[in-house]
Amino acid sequence: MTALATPPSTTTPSRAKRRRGVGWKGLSSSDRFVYALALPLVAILLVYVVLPMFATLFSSLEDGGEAYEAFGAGGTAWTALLLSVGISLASVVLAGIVGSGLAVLLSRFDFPGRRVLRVVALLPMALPPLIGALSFYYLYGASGIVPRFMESVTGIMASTFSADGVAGVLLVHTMTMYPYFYLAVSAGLAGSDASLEEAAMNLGANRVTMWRQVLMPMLTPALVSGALLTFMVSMASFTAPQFYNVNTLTMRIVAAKTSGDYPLAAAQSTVLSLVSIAFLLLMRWYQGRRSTRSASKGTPQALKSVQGTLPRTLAAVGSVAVVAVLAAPVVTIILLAFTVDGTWTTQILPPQYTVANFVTIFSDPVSLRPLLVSSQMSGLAMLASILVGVLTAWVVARWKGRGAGWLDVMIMLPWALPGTVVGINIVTAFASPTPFNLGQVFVGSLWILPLAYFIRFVPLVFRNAAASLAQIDPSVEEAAQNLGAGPLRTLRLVTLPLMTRGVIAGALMAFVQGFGEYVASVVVYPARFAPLSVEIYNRQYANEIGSAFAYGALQMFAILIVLLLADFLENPRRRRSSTKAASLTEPPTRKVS
Amino acid sequence: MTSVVLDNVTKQYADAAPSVAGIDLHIKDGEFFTLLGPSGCGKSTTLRMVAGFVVPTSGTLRFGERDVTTVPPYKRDTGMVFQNYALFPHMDVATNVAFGLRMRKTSKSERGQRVAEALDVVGLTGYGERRIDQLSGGQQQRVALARALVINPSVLLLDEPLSNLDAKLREETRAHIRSIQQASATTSLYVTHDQAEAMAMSDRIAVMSAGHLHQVGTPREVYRRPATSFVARFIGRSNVLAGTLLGRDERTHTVRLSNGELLTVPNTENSPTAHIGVEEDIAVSIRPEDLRVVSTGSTDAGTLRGRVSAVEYTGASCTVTLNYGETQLLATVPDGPDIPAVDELVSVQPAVDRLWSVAP
Amino acid sequence: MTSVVLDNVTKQYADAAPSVAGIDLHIKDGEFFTLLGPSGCGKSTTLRMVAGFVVPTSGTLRFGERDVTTVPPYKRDTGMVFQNYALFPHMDVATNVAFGLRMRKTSKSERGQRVAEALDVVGLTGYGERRIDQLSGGQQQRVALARALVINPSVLLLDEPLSNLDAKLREETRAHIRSIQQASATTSLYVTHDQAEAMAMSDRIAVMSAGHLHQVGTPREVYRRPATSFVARFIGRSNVLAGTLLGRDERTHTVRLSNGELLTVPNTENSPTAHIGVEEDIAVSIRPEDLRVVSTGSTDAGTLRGRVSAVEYTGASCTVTLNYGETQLLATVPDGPDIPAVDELVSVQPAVDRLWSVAP
Amino acid sequence: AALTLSACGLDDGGSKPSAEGSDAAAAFTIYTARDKALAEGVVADFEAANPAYKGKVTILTLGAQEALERIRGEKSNPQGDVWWGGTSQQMTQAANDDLLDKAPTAVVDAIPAEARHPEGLWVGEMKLAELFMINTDMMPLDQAPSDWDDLLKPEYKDKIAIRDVEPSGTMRSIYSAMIQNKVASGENVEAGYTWLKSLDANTKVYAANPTDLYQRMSRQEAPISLWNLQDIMLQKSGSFKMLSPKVPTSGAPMLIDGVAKVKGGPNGAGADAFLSFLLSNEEQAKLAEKHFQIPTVKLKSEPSWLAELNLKEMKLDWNAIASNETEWISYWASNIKNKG
Ligand SMILES: Nc1ncnc2c1ncn2[C@@H]1O[C@H](COP(=O)(O)OP(=O)(O)OP(=O)(O)O)[C@@H](O)[C@H]1O
Ligand SMILES: Nc1ncnc2c1ncn2[C@@H]1O[C@H](COP(=O)(O)OP(=O)(O)OP(=O)(O)O)[C@@H](O)[C@H]1O
Ligand SMILES: [Mg+2]
Ligand SMILES: [Mg+2]
Repeated sequence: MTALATPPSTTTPSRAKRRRGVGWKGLSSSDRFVYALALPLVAILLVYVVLPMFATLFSSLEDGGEAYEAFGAGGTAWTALLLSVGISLASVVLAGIVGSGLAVLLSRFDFPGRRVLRVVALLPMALPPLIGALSFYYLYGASGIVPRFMESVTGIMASTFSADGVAGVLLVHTMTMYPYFYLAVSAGLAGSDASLEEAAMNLGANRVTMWRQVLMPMLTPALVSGALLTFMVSMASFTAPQFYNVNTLTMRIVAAKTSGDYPLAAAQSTVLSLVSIAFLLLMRWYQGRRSTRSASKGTPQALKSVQGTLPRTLAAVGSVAVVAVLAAPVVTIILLAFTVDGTWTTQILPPQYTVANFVTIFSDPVSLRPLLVSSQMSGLAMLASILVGVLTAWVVARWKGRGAGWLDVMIMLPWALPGTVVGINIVTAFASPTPFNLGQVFVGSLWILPLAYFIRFVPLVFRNAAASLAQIDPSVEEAAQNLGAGPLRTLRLVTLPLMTRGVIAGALMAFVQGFGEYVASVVVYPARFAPLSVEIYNRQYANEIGSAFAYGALQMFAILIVLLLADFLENPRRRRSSTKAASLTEPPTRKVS
Repeated sequence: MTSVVLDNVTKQYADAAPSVAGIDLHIKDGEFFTLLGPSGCGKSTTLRMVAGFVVPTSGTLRFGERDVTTVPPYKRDTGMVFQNYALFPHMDVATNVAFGLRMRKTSKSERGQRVAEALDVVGLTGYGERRIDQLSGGQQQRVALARALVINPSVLLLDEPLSNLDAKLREETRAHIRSIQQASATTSLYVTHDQAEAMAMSDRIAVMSAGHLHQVGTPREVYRRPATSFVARFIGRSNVLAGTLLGRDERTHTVRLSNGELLTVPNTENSPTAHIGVEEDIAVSIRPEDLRVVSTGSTDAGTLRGRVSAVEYTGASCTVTLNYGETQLLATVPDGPDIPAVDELVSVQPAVDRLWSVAP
Repeated sequence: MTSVVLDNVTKQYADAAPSVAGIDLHIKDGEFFTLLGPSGCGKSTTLRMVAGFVVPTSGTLRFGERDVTTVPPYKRDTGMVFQNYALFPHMDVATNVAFGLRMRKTSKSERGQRVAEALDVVGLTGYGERRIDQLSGGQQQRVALARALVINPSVLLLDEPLSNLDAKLREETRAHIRSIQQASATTSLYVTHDQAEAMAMSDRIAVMSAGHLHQVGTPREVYRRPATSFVARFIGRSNVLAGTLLGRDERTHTVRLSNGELLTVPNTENSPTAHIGVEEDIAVSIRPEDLRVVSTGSTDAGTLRGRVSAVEYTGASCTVTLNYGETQLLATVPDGPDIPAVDELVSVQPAVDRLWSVAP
Repeated sequence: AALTLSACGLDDGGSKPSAEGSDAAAAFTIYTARDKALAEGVVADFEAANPAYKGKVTILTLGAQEALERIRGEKSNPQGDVWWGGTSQQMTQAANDDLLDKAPTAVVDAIPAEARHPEGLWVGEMKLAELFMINTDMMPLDQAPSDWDDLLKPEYKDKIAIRDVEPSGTMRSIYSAMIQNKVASGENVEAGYTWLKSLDANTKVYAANPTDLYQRMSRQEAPISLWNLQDIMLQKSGSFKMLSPKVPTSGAPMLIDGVAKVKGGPNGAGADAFLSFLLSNEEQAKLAEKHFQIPTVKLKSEPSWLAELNLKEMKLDWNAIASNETEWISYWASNIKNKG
């Protein structure tokens, strides 16, 4: 029988509506899962990340907020703040250019040696903090290799070529922070929808325009991730400003502490993190304005690398040059590891070499212990960061409504604070059992190190994971659920594998940073288990530069192994099945539809 | 293996007009039911509510007696073919297809066998190890289909599953889908924009427009006795002529067309125009194939005269377009020597028993 | 506004069989040319080579006299509708459509106007500020179409641009595309799997299978005089009966079917079976609409007799499937009282002048 | 926290004293900013003298500021017992924050009152003489400035490298001392600022940390610096033979570097034992001889190297310095540094 439906009318269809409220019942199951998962995450973040950071806020208010007056217009703190922000913005731009450019070169152009270059490009991330700054001094400082070489060639005073002051800081920042962009953009490129590029070119956009108008905007999550990490870390950067005597806010914080004015130091730290958080919110808002999820139907075909001899040759030459510059500090460290202390005075290159530095290290029976401590502790922290970071990224991405921004701020908070501040907050929070730390006293146990690394570096995993997620079409998750996979399984079998690149990138950064972490380590590390960075610091402090650099070289060697391992882990399949070079930045498959 | 009931279901995205506006559907156990309607009318949204990805703004959804309105998708045992395929790009073809079976803990050997069968059904034997991005569009769509079929779900949901296949493969595949569906008596909800497909496969069809249901019925009912002029126009080609109801008796309506021409139109019980009163607006629908080109010069009563504006060749026959007053008339002419030429004046005669009156 | 020439073009992905195997095409200036073929036969690959995204493994590609084999896509001035839409998700609908104009530095005011026109053509007026992920599948496809049309390219490439549209909208849109194309005389290469669409729109059609060209010709040629049994089967429904060539004269072939039945088949110059010798295998093709159900019991010579195995309702008519020996015969019967029932024995008579012999 | 972490290749992770027999002395921990080798040497001596503590002393090397912050953070559950190495200012801060405990009375009594906390919450271990450090490869000692005011001469422009002042307890003290010196000689603070401004004009570079300073000096970026005697002597006898001390004729400010017992540390007894040993005459004599230290305790005989130097102390009111340091240094940082 013809079941006649009411002919459509323009008025509202029916009165007898049971309107579903926004309550629990009205949520779709995946929404409910998001909120259910958010609870424990919020708890973990609160206890282990956020509350410890509140110590700073409280102590800044100890003298009734008086400390904030230092930020009155024209004051030292105010100029320092402006300088910090300026330097951070410049660092974002410079690191962004270098990192993204390199990512493009190494993932979109195919030329011999690309694989090796990919790993080398990551090495600057492995620079040990103090030694790293020193290596820049030996390279570009007033008496460094490059200025002296230039002097010997041109006869112009070496100091005219040297990087100093703000320029020096920016140099160090660019060289050490571009990996935040490099890794994020590489992962983003791997997940981008190739057909969009084709569409743009078909409509008449040449490569440059296509990049500017389509790929870059599509890479927004990756760029935002890189920009955020860079901005925050350069706001909190201390070694470089100290080295080049630039009076940033972090310098003010240290000065305040040295003079015993703890409320002032806390107030300055708080302002610093507020600026970082403001930047974070700005970036979130910016990213939220545009959708970057591929809306294509089906899975687009894989994009091939750029062909043609000329572009490939240019890319190869360009990359080699860029990488030479980037690897220079690393090489310098190795050079110094073999230098006889005190002999390198006025020469361009060290005049005398020795293996004594390594002999010293290895003749000590427990010399490998710092290496073991650092690797295991940062490994452990990395695992925890992956768990918490990835889940939080997922929750933030799938959260509908307001709370997402708060979660984001919560997890990024430690990244926005200077390392020492974080370290001290952790010690304060976990020194005695309180309800806020769930009765856990970590101070004095080996647990404190991975905890500190976790707190400091979970933002890295989180940001990168979030960037990858932003490219994934939720309909594949729906497909998995439709086929009977519950939310957790969907996450494990579908979403996670699609995020692999971002997660690996973030985890790598977290591990490598944990490996070289000094500022927080030194205030928390348990006696007898000095991490590598502390050992390096001690050698350097004792003016055993040679063996400090030898340790630094060992550290980089260890990290190099990890990088190679990660590279292998990521593409084991390709290795077997394809002749195409595979690596960190090569898409095994396209991310989705 | 369960009926699907939508009870006054509405879905409204943000501040827009509702995408689905209070529809009632009762899909019987084992029925092959099709949602048909123009692009953007809310078909996919309805399907996604049945699958559980979209929670209705209001209304209830039942599988049999079970209220599933807020049951999560993975507990509904529905198999869905997504309009955009939603294949897992990190898995090869076979792993994609095997996914649902893995979730159901099917043994490995059985899994292999069923996957092979399913790939065979969609004509992709030998493609098991291909990466998804190495497939053509149609091949991807077929993988999506195999993935949904292989799990033998209790409700099968298909969102334009054949849109990217060629006519031949589409016919083969729809025959396959139909026979699998009949053998397993799986309740199926099929979304398509292709009326021929809907006609050929469905037990019943629901015609939607702008979130509303216009008609639910068997293919023949929908084609022959459209409830509204929208349905008449949307299902196949149709000529819908506006007019006024002059009078009615039990078996006929008399209608005056806007140009004064009088038509006698059959009337039935439950006519969708029963509510239309004398001297009110009404419309008359007639299919192109029921308009016979009688002669190039006839002016008989009951014939409609117009000038040919286009002739379109469609293989088996030609479709002739006539300018008839303000509107256009379509008439199907078997391919042959008698095809009128453009600009010729022709008369067409409706098959009287095929005239049908609809709400304007 | 340029011709497109493919000269012995091959594309082979990695170690698989070539997706496109040495095809020659000459698409004339201003022609509307369609590639038709089953899923995975290499249509999209061919199109993508013309657009410049895929570089042929061998062969040359010319636009007019200009060799464009390795010219980058953005210097080809082709407008393409992608099979997967490839809309820019970070731009709204209007910005997507305006993209190509911006690349061509069209003035802002002209741009706004042309975008509005293009959106109007595809029926999306008022959707300009929507985000892409707020559109239904069919709406997305229409945006993709508008984006390609608006730039007035010198070669228009369309990869199944209508597959997600409903029949009505599809017909409207194809009429639009056709009229735009004719008005601007833009050389167009159209990929579709829908033979009706191909027939209705194209100046010429190329039928492909597994990377090879089977036939290039006007719609009527391809439909009426298929070159191979593949073409006969693929373009519309066809009954292809295997047999042996008994003899031929200038105007006819005599063919013995495998069950012994004799058929007289018209022959023409340039017959695609000219190379088949007497007593060699040949096949005879006849369209379902050219098979008339003559009676339920007739055994006249020239009629084919079988038992009805299925009756499919397609709106205007019914398609009856007969079991005829090993094979099946399809016959179209106008809807009405005479439709045979399943399991009935019927005879069908081919329209003699519509029989056609093809390579088996 | 019953959580223990066993990691491969690392033995027992807890640093807490295990509940061994009460007869054996319990383990304790020293936070030290001293040179690692020096600290290890002293601890070895200590263990030799007190066999009960053999293998029970843990040394944590870290900067003085880090040590302070660590102790501050661990206030509710102290992990260290001894804080060894910090300026009197840093030590006083800690004492004011109730972080320190009284040293054994015998130890306190042995130290002159001006070199310790009034209640003995910290005690000065040694005096750091602040004088000139000269790279003799670049500048023979006789061409080097002979007194503080000589530093301001135009001939030394861009010949001076300074360890950055603000983050360094030592440098803060020196700079404050220069201002206090002006004040003491009847001039005002402004005169001190002017003096520092002229010094800044002659300063070529501020080094980020001590090592950086040695590097820059040895690599001949500048021949002159202000530094403490002990470190100069240690470098001179180490790999930087070109570095030599030069005593200003008007005398060198002497800073106190101290040691303290952490309040509520896990093993106060061990801390007491260590402090007593460290500040014993014998050990101090040894440190003085071998590590160029100037002890606060009275030694029987002055070490030979010190006698050669003819070191003269610049008398200063250290209390005045302590109370003004913050203000002076932040004025210097914002108004003088890099502006001269
Ligand atoms: N990147 C690739 N690597 C390997 N094989 C490919 C790749 N892209 C396409 N193919 C194969 O090439 C053949 C032709 O693909 P193409 O996309 O041209 O098909 P099509 O005719 O457009 O089909 P459809 O109608 O299904 O879209 C298919 O068999 C496909 O699997
Ligand atoms: N997430 C969304 N936000 C806002 N509007 C939406 C959203 N999803 C769909 N719509 C709108 O709801 C309407 C119905 O969409 P739906 O996808 O159900 O259409 P459809 O009938 O499946 O069309 P098609 O045949 O084109 O796929 C459309 O007008 C669409 O623009
Ligand atoms: Mg849809
Ligand atoms: Mg295709």
